[in-house]
Parts: sequence; structure tokens; C-alpha cells
Amino acid sequence: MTQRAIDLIVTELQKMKVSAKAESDTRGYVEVPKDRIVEVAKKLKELGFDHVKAVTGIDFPEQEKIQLIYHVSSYSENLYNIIFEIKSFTSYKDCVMPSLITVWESSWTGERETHEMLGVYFEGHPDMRRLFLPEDFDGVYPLRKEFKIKLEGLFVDKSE
Amino acid sequence: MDSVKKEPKEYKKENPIGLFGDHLNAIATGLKYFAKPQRITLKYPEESIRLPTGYRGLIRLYKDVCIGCTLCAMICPADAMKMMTQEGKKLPIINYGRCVFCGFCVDICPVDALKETGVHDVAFSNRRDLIFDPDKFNKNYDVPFTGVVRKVRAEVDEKKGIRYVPDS
Amino acid sequence: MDVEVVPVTGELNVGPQHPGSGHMRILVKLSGDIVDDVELDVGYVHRAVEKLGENRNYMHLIPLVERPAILDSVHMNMGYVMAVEKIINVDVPERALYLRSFAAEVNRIASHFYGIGILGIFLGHSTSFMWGFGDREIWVHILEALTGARVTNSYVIPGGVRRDISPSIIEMTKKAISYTRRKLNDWKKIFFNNPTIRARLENVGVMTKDQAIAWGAVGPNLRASGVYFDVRKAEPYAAYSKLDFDIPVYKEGDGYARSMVRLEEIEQSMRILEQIIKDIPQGPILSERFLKQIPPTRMKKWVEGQGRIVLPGYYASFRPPKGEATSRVEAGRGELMYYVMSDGSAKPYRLRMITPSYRLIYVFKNLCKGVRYADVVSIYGSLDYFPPEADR
Amino acid sequence: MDFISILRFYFFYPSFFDIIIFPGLILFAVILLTAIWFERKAAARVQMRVGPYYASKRSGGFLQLVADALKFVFSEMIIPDQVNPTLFVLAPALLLMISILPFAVVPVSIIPKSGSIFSPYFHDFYDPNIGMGVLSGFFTQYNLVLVLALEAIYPIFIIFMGWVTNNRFAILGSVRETMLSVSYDVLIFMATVSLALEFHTLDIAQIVQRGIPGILANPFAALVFFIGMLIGSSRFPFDIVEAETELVVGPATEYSGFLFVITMAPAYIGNFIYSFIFVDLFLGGWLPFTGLPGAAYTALKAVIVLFFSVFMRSVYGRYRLDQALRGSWKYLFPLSLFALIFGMVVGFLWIA
Repeated sequence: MTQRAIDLIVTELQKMKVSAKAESDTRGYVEVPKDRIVEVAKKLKELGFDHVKAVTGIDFPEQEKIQLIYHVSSYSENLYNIIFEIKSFTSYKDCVMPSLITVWESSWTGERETHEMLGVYFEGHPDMRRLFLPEDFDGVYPLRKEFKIKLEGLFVDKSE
Repeated sequence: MDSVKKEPKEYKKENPIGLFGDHLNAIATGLKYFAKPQRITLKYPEESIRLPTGYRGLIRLYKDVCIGCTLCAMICPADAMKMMTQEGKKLPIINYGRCVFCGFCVDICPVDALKETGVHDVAFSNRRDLIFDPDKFNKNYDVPFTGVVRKVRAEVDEKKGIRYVPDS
Repeated sequence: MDVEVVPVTGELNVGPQHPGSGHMRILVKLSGDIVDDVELDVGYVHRAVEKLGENRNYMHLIPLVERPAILDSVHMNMGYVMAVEKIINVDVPERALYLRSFAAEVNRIASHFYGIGILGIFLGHSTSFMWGFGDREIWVHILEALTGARVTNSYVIPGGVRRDISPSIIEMTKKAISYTRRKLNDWKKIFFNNPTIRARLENVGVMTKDQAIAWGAVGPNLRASGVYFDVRKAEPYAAYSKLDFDIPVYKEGDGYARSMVRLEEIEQSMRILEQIIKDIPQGPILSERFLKQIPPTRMKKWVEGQGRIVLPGYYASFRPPKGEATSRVEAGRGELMYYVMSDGSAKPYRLRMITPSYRLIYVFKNLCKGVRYADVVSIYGSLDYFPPEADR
Repeated sequence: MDFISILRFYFFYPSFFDIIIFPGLILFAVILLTAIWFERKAAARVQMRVGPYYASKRSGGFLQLVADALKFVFSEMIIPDQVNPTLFVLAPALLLMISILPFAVVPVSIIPKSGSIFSPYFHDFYDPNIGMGVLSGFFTQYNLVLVLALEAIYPIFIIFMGWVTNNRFAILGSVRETMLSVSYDVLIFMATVSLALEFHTLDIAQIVQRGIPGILANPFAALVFFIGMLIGSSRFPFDIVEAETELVVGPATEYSGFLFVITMAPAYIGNFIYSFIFVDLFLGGWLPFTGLPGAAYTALKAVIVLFFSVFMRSVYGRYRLDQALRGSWKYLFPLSLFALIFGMVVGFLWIA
């Protein structure tokens, strides 16, 4: 039994003193504080991960934090079934993240979308404007949990 | 993972002599279809398709069968189906302005009180009409049509693609 | 002699009405006939899938996630359902896996025909547009017979699929394969080898291998740039690990290579369909765990009698355990990724949907730099960019 | 009786009859409708559909165009705010006028000294080169040159139209037309000149009367002329000026209602007139008929050429502007030079 490719990556990352873990053969994640994210990203790129699949922001209103997940993967032969997650947190107060666009250009769309949907400002992104939302969209940051949408019940009798 | 890794292919770059042949080929193909057209248009108002069994068309309710369990309203992804109380019994009503015809309500109904009909071409003159109360919902839309419309069945054909055969 | 130089730079608003762009506005900055830069104003068909995803039950999302790309709905569903299955930890029976592959491949063919048709009309070739839609109709017809709807199939549910295949559908598929094989010859003559089409596509929008990877291209566009990558091979899902098929890869990375990849994928998909028809195993089409919950009378009437799953009450509002899952499938236009995070309630805490066209936004923007104005539509068509899918 | 014969004389006077009745304006109107109907119907046959159908089912939807025209007549003509309304309305009308103009000098048949309905006008339209009268609106011995000169005015009015509407798409379309017109005019000019050199005349009627169809005498010139004609009348694969995916409808972008119909017609009329010239020069014209049958025969062949060129829509996509320019200057222009030399050699050896 040879060592799994993902384990090699995890050990490499653990050398950097960040908590990395392999969940299965093909999935793993690393948790980094946001000031070290560029460093870890560069390391991952060295290890062969060549593109970002998704930049996901998750809002945690109780902790006033937003979690950011970069799903990175590779097209090279030995790594192409692995999706690796870089997880990081940023707080409401200081909603700024260093942009990973210098490392992976393909995070362009994802970071721009996360900016408009969750209000995370990515420092270093060349085009930090709205992408999908119209210019006159009112209300702020639709993907934050405080942005409620109207829900309906199952019965019509009570309301009418 | 594929053990045999394929070399990337390259398409043949065009050569000037073959270019003229390609022009002729394209025109010849066009003329071929001009001479022998292969049409799949359905002349709709005169011909209408008999939809296959299991087609998810308009939904109808069997009011007497319904037990008012609310499962259909719970699973409705578009909030189209709601429950209303009529003579002390909970019955579903549907808003066809919202219905996405996913058929989940039909599939989840534990007593088969909802059924899909093969009707999909209906028109309403205002939005209020789109909301079907249990009485309206109870009616059968799938009545055999008596009129100038010919019912046809679409069949996949090896030569023509889609062929319409009269529905007997 | 002094010549008064007239400024030749300017901006053009292409779209957001249909011709020339789908539901998006392309702000083209022109310098003469050369495009200096484009700015893509996307979002005209934004459906807020991710926000709605946080406010709806898991089952409610099945028809929702397929809406962004109704031409590709089986893939859209399958990716989402695979993520949910990972969270609720359910195994899918073999026959259901094959049926998923079957529906997905039929859908892929239909989606590629659509893409080629749109490419044709962008280049002014109206015949390919009509043929694309006409030949797609046959495959849509098969899907209609299988799932009960033409495009919004909602066919895949957690644990299996909703309907079983019948011998008449198999017969139909065989006929459709032989028809499409023959028709593709005429396709090649009138479209792929047509000198006007080749002139418009060759060496247009060239994307090198490195650029394709850096910009995040996916699917046929990535493979046309010489990257051997397909989720069906990299991380086989459904029944793909048991099926034999090739991945067409081209070196050039231009528009013609991209459309050739699509053409060959249609052929490969038909090969896959033939194998599925041949070796589809017998068995249930829904996981045992859910099948048990169906009452025996209904089981007999629907599931055994008509090959049609009736949903047990479990589905109405199930609460999966806490957890998160990432799933990906190879949709018609490329890799589709879902990230579902569950907090134990009946609704996902976060649903992230990364569609292939979403990732093509940046590719499209970059490819348009420095080309001629007429090439913008050619690149658009050859990328098979689909605005509703990108906006979600 | 006398009055009727005077009426008859003026009715059949070629300058009137040829231009207004047959094969002039009235035929043009009918052919315009038929050609557009055919374009849609032929494309539909190739493209797995039925095409126009419900407006008069018996004739296969032939009246669809009439229905469309009626709809356009009653729809609003929107005149943009920032344009000069006079010029805006004038531009399509001018374009239409100019597009019909060249027909006045295209010979469609010959007038024998006796026996034809046109024989009374034999002397008025006498062509010394062939010793017969020529049926055309206006006769000059150098009609080949005049026809080309009149055709060359047409693009200027397209550009005028684009300029008048003050729309960026229209202006881009006009710019494309400018570039294309230079190149296709050269092609058509070279092709006709090679025929003129080959037959040693600038009289179209004389070329026809030689009895050798130009397509046999000089096939290269025929090819060059045909392609030049496709470019000149914006037919596929050179539908570059009006490329609807890029430029909406090119110079006609701002036009609506009936003005839009008027902007659409000239391209077909131009194509039809080019078809007449093509038939005369390359397909043997009216031979072996004379008089009215000759004119009918010429018109028939011209209609077939027109139909073939509109049929190209269902086969081809659209070239890019630079590709069309490169194609015409890099490949077709040398070919036309070759046709010129070929014409001279063949003319010297064979036709002399």
C-alpha cells in the first residue's frame, strides 16, 4: 500500500504548522488564519494544485464571522481527483481578505462574487466591483444570514 | 484514471484544394435536403401530440380520495400547492402560475389522490384563474378532444428523426 | 501634410437582448475593428439559487438547481443529489447508477447539439441552428419518455432515480443512435467542414494549455486546449467506472477544436449509451433504505407495476446529519461542483453551486482581448457559454 | 382606334414597358416577394421545418410576405430624437431608387426588324453593332460601362443611410460596406472587363449576340462575377454588413415600420439586377429568342440565378470582414487578373 497522494500533501502542509487534514482519499482541508493564507496557497501551488474551483463564503452571524473556503484542485495526473479546501475566517469588523488572485488567476470570478454577496473585500483583486447584482440593488450582501427572504406557510386559510 | 493516456489530437488544417471540394460538398448537402426535406415540424393547432404515459402534465385531484395529509404541500418546491379547509376537510389547492410540474406531489401522495394528466396546453385569461380551488382541481382535464385536432404520436425514426403517426 | 485623424476607438453595448449575446450585456471597447477589452455585465438572469438554497428543504432544491441550465438538468440534479447523498450517507443501487448515466449521456448529447446550434447561428449559419434543435428534439423525446418532462427532468433523487427504463425507450434509443450517427455525416459536410465555419473558428480565441488552466476553463473548452481532464475519468461517479469511453482532447485550443471536441463527445456519448443498454443490471432503482418505507400495496402498484418510484413520506422534510460534502460531475459544458453544508436542520446551511459557465466568465473576458469584433460572437458560441447557468 | 394605337404605341415603348411593366418594376415587386418567400421556404426545407405556411396554405404560405408587409405598413415608424427627420426618411427612399436605376440600361432582349411587338421601335433602339434593336430602357452602345457606373453609386447610399441614423451599429455596418464595396466593385469590374476584352466590345447586347455564353468562354470571370455579386448584394456567405449577431441589422438598425421594408428591398433588387447582368454576360441572355419571349427567357434565367444566390443562406455561415476582404483581394483579384488575360487570349484566338 503506497501512501496516498493526499497524505503527502497533508504532511507537507503540517510542516508549515497549519492544521491540515485528509477527510478521504480525495478530499482534504487546511485551516489557516487569514494572514497566512497566501503563504499556504503558494505552497499548495508548488505542490501541484493549479486552479481554484470555487471561492465560497459562509456567514456565521452568531460568531460575527465569515468563513471562506477555497476549493483548489489540479489537472495534473496524480492529483486530479483531489479537491483540497483552504478554510479561513474573517470577522465582520475587519472584513478584508488577501486576494489569492496572484497565486491562482481563476479565483477572479469567485472572489468578485463573494465580495458582492457577502461583503468580503479582497485586497489585491484588480476588479472589486459588483458582478451579478444590478447597480441599483438595495439591501446589503444578500448571502448574509441577516438578509431574509419572504417565506410562505403551507395553509391558505389562516392568512386569508 | 485511464491507464492509456491519449495524445492530444490535431485536426487537419485546411488545404486550398480541398477547400473547393468542401464548398461543393456543403452546397451539395444543402441541395440534397432541399430536394428531399426531412421535416419534423408538428402542425400544432391541427395536429397535437399524444403525450407518453407518465408525462408530467397538469395535475388533477381526486377529492374523495384525499386524506388531507399535507405531504404534497410540504414537498412542493415552488409553494404552488397549499392546503385549505373546505367543509372541515383539508384539501390541496394549486396555483398553476407557480407550479413547475416536477410531479413530486403526485409521487408522494400516499393514497394516489393526485394524478398527472397528459394535458399541458391550457391558457388562462387572468392570474386568478390560475389558482385552482379543490372543486376546480377535482375536474378531469384529460377529456378526449372532439374537434378538428388530429392526435398524433411522436416516434423516433431511423431515417427521419421524429415521425408523427396518427394516434388510433 | 497634416491629416486630421479621426479617433477610431469607441464602445459598443452588445446585448442584453438575444442576438449576439445571451442574456448578458457585453460592453466592447473597440479600437477600429479590434477589441481592446470587454466588460461582461452578467446577472440578467440571476436566480439567487444559493440564497434560495438556504431557505428551502433539500427536496425542494432538486427542481431549483436544474433551472439554471434546463438543457443540462440531469447533470445539475445529479451533482446536487450526490452531495446530499454523501451527507445522508446512502448507497445507490447499481441499476439506478446506470440509469443516471443513461439520462446524463442523453442530456449531454442534447446539450451539445444545442451548443453547436447556438454556435452556428452566431456565425450566421442558420441551418446548423435548426438542425441542432431538430436533432436535439429526438434526444429530448427520449428524456420525455423516461422522465416525464422534456427539459426540467427532476429525475435524480437522493437514493436513486424516479423512473425505470422500459423496453420501448431502449428501442427508441437504438433508433436515435443510428439516426444521429448518419446525420452527423451530413453535419460534418454542411457545418464542420464548411469553409466559412472553419474560417470563422480556426485560430480564433486560441487558448494555450497554461492559459486554460490559469483562467479556469472547464469541460470541452479545457480539453480542446490539450488538458486531459474529465470528471467522469478523474473521479468516476454514477456508472462511469464500468463504462468504456474516450475523452477527445485537441491540441489547438481554438474555436474549431472546441467544437470538434463537442462533436466527438456526442459520438462517445452514443457509445456509452450502447454499453448501458447492453449491460444494465436488473435490480431496484431506489436505495433499499427508502424502498422499505413504501407501503407494500403501493410498492406493487407503482414500483413493480409501472417502474415508477413513489416517494415515501421521509422525503417531504428530512433532516440530514451535520456535515458538509463536495461533489462534482462532468456536466455538458464542463465540471459542475456543489458544496453543501448541513447544520442538521431541514434546510442546507450553505449551498454553493459552481457551474461550468460561471467559470467561463473569466475565460471569455480574457479570450476577447485583441480579437476582431466579429470574433466576439464566435468565441462566445465556441465556448458554449450559457448565461443562465453562469448567473445561477 | 387611332387613340388606342397611340396608347398601344406608348405602352409598349421599351423605355416604359421594359422599366415599368416587364421585366421592370412590376416584375421586380413580384420577384421580390417570391424571392423572399423562396429564401424562407428553401431554408425551411433544408432546416427540417415547414417555413411560411398559414398565410394561404394552398400556395405554401406565399402570401406571408404580403401579410408581413401589411403588418409593417401599420406599425409605427420610429424616428430617433437626434437625427434629421428629413434625411432619415429620405435615405431608404433614395437607396431604393438608386438600386433600381441600373436596370434602365441593362438589355433584356433584342428587337427584330419585324414580327415582334416591339418592332415599331426598331429604329429608336437600333444597335449598329449587331444590326438589331435592343430592348432596354435606355440604349447606349456603352451600356456595360454605364451599368457598372450606376451600380457603383449604390454603396454610397448605404453609407449615407448608416450615417444619417447616427447609431454605432449602423456606422459600423456602413464602414464595413465601405470596405466591401471597394473590393467587390473591383471584382465585378474586372470580370466584366475581361468579358469586354474577350468579345471586343462594351455593348452587352453584342456580347450576347455572339452566341457564346460567357461561362464557356471565360469560366473564371463567371466565378469572380458571381462571388462579387454575392458580396455586392449582401448574400450569404458575405452577409457581413447586416450581420445580425454582431450589428443588429447594420445600417438599417434604427429603421422600423415601413421604412425598414424599404431598407430591406434594395439588396434583393440589386441582386436581381446583377443576376440580369450575369445572365446576359455569362448565360447566353435571351438567345435564341427575340422580342418579348427573349425578355421572358432572360428574366427566367435571372430569377433562377437570384434563387440560387438566396439559397446560399441555408448552406453557409458568414465570413468575417477581414476574411472577405482578404479573400477578394488575395485570391479573387489575382483570379480576375488571370481571367482578364485568359479572356484576351481566348478572345484573340477564338472569338476574334
